[in-house]
Amino acid sequence: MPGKYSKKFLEKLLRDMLLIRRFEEKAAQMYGLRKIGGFLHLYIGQEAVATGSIAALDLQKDYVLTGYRDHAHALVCGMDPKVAMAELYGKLTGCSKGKGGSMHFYDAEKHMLGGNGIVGSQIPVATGVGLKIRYRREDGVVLCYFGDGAIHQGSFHESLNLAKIWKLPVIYICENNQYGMGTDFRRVSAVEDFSVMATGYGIPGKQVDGMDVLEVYESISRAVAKARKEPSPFFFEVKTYRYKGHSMSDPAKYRTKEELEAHKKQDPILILKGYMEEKGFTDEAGFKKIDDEVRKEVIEAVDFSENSPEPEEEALYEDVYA
Amino acid sequence: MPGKYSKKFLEKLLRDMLLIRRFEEKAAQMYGLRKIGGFLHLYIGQEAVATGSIAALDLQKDYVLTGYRDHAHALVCGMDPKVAMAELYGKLTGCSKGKGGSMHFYDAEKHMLGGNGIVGSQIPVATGVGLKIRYRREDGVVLCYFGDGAIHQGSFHESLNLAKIWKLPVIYICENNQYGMGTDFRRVSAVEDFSVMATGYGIPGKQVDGMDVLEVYESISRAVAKARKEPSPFFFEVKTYRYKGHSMSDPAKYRTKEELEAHKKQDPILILKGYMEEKGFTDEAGFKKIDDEVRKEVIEAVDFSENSPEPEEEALYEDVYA
Amino acid sequence: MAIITFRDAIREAIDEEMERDDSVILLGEEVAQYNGAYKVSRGLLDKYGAARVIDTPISEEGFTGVGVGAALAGLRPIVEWMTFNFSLMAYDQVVSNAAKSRYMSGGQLKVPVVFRGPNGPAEYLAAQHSQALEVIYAHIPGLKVVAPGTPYDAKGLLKSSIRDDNPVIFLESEMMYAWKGEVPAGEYLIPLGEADIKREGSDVTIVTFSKPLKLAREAAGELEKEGISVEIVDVRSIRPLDEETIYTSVRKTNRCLVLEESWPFASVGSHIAWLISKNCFDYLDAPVELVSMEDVPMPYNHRLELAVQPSVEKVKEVCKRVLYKES
Amino acid sequence: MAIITFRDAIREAIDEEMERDDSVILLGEEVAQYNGAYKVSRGLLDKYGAARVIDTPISEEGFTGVGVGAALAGLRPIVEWMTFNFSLMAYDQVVSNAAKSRYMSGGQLKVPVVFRGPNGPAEYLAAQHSQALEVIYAHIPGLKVVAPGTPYDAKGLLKSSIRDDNPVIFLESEMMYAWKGEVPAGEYLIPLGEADIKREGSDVTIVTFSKPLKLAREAAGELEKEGISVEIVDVRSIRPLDEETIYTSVRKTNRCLVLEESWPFASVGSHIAWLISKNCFDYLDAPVELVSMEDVPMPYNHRLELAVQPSVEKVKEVCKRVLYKES
Ligand SMILES: Cc1ncc(C[n+]2csc(CCOP(=O)(O)OP(=O)(O)O)c2C)c(N)n1
Ligand SMILES: Cc1ncc(C[n+]2csc(CCOP(=O)(O)OP(=O)(O)O)c2C)c(N)n1
Ligand SMILES: [Mg+2]
Ligand SMILES: [Mg+2]
Repeated sequence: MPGKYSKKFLEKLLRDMLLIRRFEEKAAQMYGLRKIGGFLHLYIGQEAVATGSIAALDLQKDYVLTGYRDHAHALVCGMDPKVAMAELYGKLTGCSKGKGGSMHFYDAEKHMLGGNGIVGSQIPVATGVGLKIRYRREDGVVLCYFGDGAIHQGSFHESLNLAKIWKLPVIYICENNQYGMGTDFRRVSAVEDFSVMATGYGIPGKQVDGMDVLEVYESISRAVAKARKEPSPFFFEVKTYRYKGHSMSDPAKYRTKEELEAHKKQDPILILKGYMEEKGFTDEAGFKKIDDEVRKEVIEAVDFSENSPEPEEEALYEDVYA
Repeated sequence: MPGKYSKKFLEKLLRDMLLIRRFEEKAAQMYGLRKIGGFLHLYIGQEAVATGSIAALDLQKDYVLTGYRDHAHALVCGMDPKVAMAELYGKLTGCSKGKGGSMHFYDAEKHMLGGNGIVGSQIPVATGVGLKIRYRREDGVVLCYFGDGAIHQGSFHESLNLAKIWKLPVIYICENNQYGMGTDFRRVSAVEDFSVMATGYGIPGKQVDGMDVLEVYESISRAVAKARKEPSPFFFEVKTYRYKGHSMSDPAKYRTKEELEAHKKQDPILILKGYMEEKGFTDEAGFKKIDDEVRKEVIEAVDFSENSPEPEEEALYEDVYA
Repeated sequence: MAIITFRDAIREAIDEEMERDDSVILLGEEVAQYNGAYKVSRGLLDKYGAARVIDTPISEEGFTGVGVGAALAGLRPIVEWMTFNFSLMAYDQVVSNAAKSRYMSGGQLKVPVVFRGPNGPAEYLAAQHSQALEVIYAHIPGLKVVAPGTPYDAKGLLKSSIRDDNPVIFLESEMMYAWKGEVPAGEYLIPLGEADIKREGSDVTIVTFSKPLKLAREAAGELEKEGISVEIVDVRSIRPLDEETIYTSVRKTNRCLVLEESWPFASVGSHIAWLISKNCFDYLDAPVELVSMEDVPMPYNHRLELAVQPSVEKVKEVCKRVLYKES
Repeated sequence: MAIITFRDAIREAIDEEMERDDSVILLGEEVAQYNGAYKVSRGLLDKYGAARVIDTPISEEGFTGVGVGAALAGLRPIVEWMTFNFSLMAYDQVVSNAAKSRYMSGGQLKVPVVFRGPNGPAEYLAAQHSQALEVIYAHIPGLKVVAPGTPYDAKGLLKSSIRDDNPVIFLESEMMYAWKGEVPAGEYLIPLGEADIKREGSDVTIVTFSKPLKLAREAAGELEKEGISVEIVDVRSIRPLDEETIYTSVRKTNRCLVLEESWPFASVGSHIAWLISKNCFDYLDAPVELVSMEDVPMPYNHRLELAVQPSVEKVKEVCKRVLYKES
C-alpha cells in the first residue's frame, strides 16, 4: 500500500512500540533491583496489538479496557510514562496513587478504564461502557482486550451475546499470545481458530496477524468505522507472542528456545522498521534517534519515580468511597 | 420407518408421556387446593423431549441432570409417581423427604441427579459426571438438560469447552420451549438457531423437533451410541413448547392464544398416538386404557401423598452433612 | 399520608429518580415487558421506553458487570437481580469490580450503581431460593448495603442509594412487597448510615433490619402486655452502620438481642452482637443474644421452613432470656 | 521428625491420598504440566498421569462445578483454585450445588470434594489479589472450612478433608507455603473440628487460625518477656468450630482477643468474638477484642499494605489493652 500512511503516522506507531518496549525493559530491570514488587506482566513482543488498535481510536469518545498486562494500553492511550512508572514504584505520583500497581493502570481522562487482575472480569464491564455509549447515542467505541486464557470464561460468552442483542459498539480483541500462564492455548481450547467462536453470537469474527502493526491498525480501523456508523460488536483474534515469561517469576520452561527465537524474527518493531526503511521514512540513524528519545523518557520516568513520595499511611482510608 | 419400533416400545413412550401429563395436571389441581406450594413448573407440552431422550439410555450406566422443570425427567427415569407426588406435598415419603420440593427431584439409584433451581447451574455439574464416566472408563453417557434461557449463562460456555477438550460423553440438550419465563428467546439471543453455537466448541450441533418423540429418540440414540463408543460431547437444540405458564403464578400474557393453540395442534402425545394408530398399534380404546391406567396411578400417588406423614421437626438438622 | 405497598414505594423511588435524572436506567431479567418478576417495575417500560428499562437475558455475571461498566462511564444503572440467590453468579463482578475500581484507580473512578432485588426466604422455595445473603456483601469494603424494613424507609433509602456515587446493595424481600405503610407524597431522602428507633422502650433492645423488623414489632407488642418494654433499633443500613444509635439504646436498656433472618455463622447479626458486647461491655446485664435462621439449608416442607426461621415466639423467648425471666 | 515446608506437607497429603484411593483426582489451573502455580503439585502429574492430575482452562465456574459433579458421581476430586480470589467466579457452584445437594436430595447424595488453594494477602498484589475470603464459605451450612497454620496441621487436616464425605474448603496461603515445620513420616489424620492449644498461658487468650498463628506466636514470645502469659487457641477448622476448647481457655484467662487477616465486618473473627462474649459472659474481665485487616481494599504500596494487615505490634498492643495495661 504505497503512500497510504504518512511518515508522521508511522513514526508515531514506531515510537509507541519502542516506548512500550523500553519502558518494560526498564521496569524489569527495576524489578530486579526490588524497586517494584508483586506481579509484573510484560507485554514485550505484543506491542503491535495495543499500538495498532488504539491508533484507530479517538480517545475523546472511545474507551479502552484490558486485563492485567496493561502497561502498553495505558502508554498508547497517552499516559505519561512518569506516572506509569511511578505506579509500578507504588508512589503517590502514580496514576493510581500507588494503590493499584502494575495490574491496575487507569487514566480516566484518557478513557483508559483499566487494568483488571481477574481473568475475564473486564469483559462485561467493557460491555457496560458500550451500553453507555449507545444509550447516550454517542459515536464512540470500546476496545476490550483479553487473553487467549480469558476466552474460556463465562464472562466472554455472556458479554458477546449481550453486545449483539443490544447492538453495542464494543470491539472484543482476544490477544492470543499462545499461552495462558504455562498453558498452550491448544491444550485447553475446543477450537484452534478462535474467530469461529464469533459465529455463535452472529458477530463478525476475524483472525489478525498481531505482529504487524499496520495489519492490526487496518483491521481495527475498519471495525471502528463500522461501529461508529452503526453500533454493533466485532470480535478479533489477534495472533501474537510474548517474549518474556507470564510474569517475572515464570521461567517459561513450557516452550522451546527455538519457538521463542522464531517468533522474535517476527518482531513487530523490526517489521515496522523494515517497512519504513522500504518507504524511505527511516534509516538506522532515524530509528536510533527515536529509540534514544524514548530511552531518555524512560530514564526520566525512573528518576521521577525514585524521587516521588510514598503515600502517607492515612491514604489507606481514602478512595474507598466516593 | 415401518416396523422399526415394537408396539411395546411405542406403548412405553406413550405411557411415559401420558404419565407426565396426567401427573402434572393433577399436581396443578392440588396446587390450586394448596396442597402444594411455591414454584411448580409444568412440563406439559414438552413431554416428548424427556421421554424420547431418556428412552435412549441405560440408567445402569447413564445419568440425567436437569433444571427445575424436572418432574418429567424423574418420572421417565423411573421414579415412582407416589414418591414424586409426595415430594411435591413436602412429605417424608417424597424422594427428597420433603426437603426438596418440585425443583429438587432426585433419584440417585436411577441415576437421576437432579433438579436444579439455579438457571444453568447444573451444566458444569453434569459435565463433572461425564468426567467420572471417562475417568472410570465406563461406557455411560450423561444427558444434561437446560432451557433456552440457560444458554446465555457462562456455565454453558465453560462446560462445552471442557467437555470437548476432555472428550466427555455428555449430551447437552437445550429444551427450547421458546420462552425463558416471560421472554421470547429471540429477544435475548444473538442467534435464532442455537445449534450453530456448538460450532464455537467444535461439537456437533443439531436442531430437533421436540414435539415428535421418535425424532427425539432417534437423534439422541445416535448420539448416545457414538458417545458410548468414543466418548465426546454432543449438543442438541430441541424445539418444543410449554402449554402452561412459566410457573403456576404466570398468566403467560406475553403470547397469543393463537400461538398456543397452533402449538397444541402439534401435541406430542397426539402425534405419537396418530403414528401408532397408523401402524395399527393402538386405537381409541387402547389409548384410553393406558390413559386410564396412568390416571389411576396418579390418583394413587395423591392418596399416598395425602396419607404420608410430614417430616418431624428434628429432620431439619439431618442431611446437612454426610 | 398515602398508604402504599413496599413494592410501590420502591417503584416510586425508581420512577422519581428516572424522571429527575436521565442517567438512571433499570436493567434486569423481566424488568421491562413483564413488568418485573415481582411487578416492582410495573409501568416503567411504558413510561421510559426500552432504552432505559432493559430486559436482559439470564446472564447475571454479564449484566451485573454491564451495570458496573455503565456506571464507570457515567450512567447510574439500577440492576435488578431477580433474587439475591442468583447474584451468586455475579459475585465476582460486585467484589472485584464494583467494590474496588475506585480504590484501585486511586480515586479516579466512581461506580454509582445500585444492585437490588428480593433477599431472604419467601415460602416453599427450598434451599437454593431462600437465602438471606447480606453478609457476603456487607463484608466487603467499597460497597454500601441497605436494608429497609418499611415502605417509608424503602423509598427514602432507595432514592439516596440511586444518588449515591458508590455501589449500593439494596435488600428487598418477596414477602415484604405487599406490606403497606405510610409514605408521604412529596420527595424525601433518608441518608444511608442512620439507624432509626422504631419503638422506644426501657427493658431490652432489639437490633434488627429488613423483614424481621415486623417480627420485632409483633413480639414487642406482645411483650408489652406482659410488662416488658422493648426498644427496637432498625439499623436500616448495614454498611455504613450507625453504631452510636445502637449503643445509646443498649446503654439505656442494658440488655439486647439482635434479630436477623440469615444463617448465624459470621452473620451481620453476630457482628453487631459482638460490637455491642465490646462497646457496651460495662453496661450489659446479660449476654447479647442472636435470633437468626437455623444453621441449615432451607427445607421445602412448610412446617420445617417455618421452624427454620426466626419467629415471634423465638424473639419473645430470647427477650425473656436476656431479662433472665422464665418463659 | 522431618522438617518440611507447608507446601510439601500439602503435597504429601495429596500424594498419600491419591496413592491410597484411586477415586482421588486433582484438577485446576496449571496443576499438571506446570506443577502448580505455587508448585504444590510438583511431581504429581509424573506419578499419577494426566487422567488424575488435570490441567483446566481458566473457567473457574466450570471446573468447580465439574468437581461437584464428579463428587456426586463417586469420585473424590481435589479442586485447586489458583487463589481464593478467583473462586468468586465459582461461588454459585459451591453455594448452590456443593453445599446443598445433600440436603435437597434428602440425604441421597454426598459431595466429597475439596476446594483448596491460597487465601489471604501475599505481597504487592493489590486489591483484587489479596483477599482473605473465608467468611463467604464459613457462613454457608453444608460446607466445612479448614484453616491450618502449620505444616503438621496442614497435612493431617488435608488428609481428613479428602476422606470427608462433605465439601471442604481448605485454606492455604502463598506466604505460608515456604514455612517449615515438623511433620512425622508415617500417616496421621487430624479430625476436622478440633482446636489445638498452640501455647499455654494464663493471662490472655489469643484465638486464631491460618497464617496469623505465626503473628500470635511471635507476639506471645515478646509479651512473655514483658511478663504477660499468652495462651493461643488455634481453631484449625472454622466449620465445624470447636467452641469448647475456646471457652475453656477464656474461662481460664478471662481475657481474649481474636486474630485473623480478613476484613473485620461480619468476619469469622467477629463471630468467634461474639460467641465468646456470650458464652463466657460471666468470666470476661475485659471486652473481647478483634485484630484483623483494616476495613479497606488492599493497596499495592508496600508501606500501606503492611499497615493494612495485622502485625505483631498490633497484637501486642491489643493484648495489653485487654489486660488494661498501658502500651
Ligand atoms: C479468574 C482468574 N483466574 C486465574 C487467574 C490467574 N491468572 C492470571 S493470568 C493467567 C493466565 C491468563 O492468560 P491469558 O488470558 O492468555 O493472558 P496473558 O497472560 O497471556 O496475557 C492466570 C491463570 C486470575 N488472575 N483470574
Ligand atoms: C441464575 C438464575 N437466574 C434467574 C432465575 C429465575 N428464573 C427461573 S426460571 C427462569 C427462566 C428460565 O428459562 P429457560 O431456561 O428457558 O427454562 P424454561 O423455564 O423455559 O424451562 C428464570 C429467569 C434462576 N432460577 N436462576
Ligand atoms: Mg495468553
Ligand atoms: Mg424456556
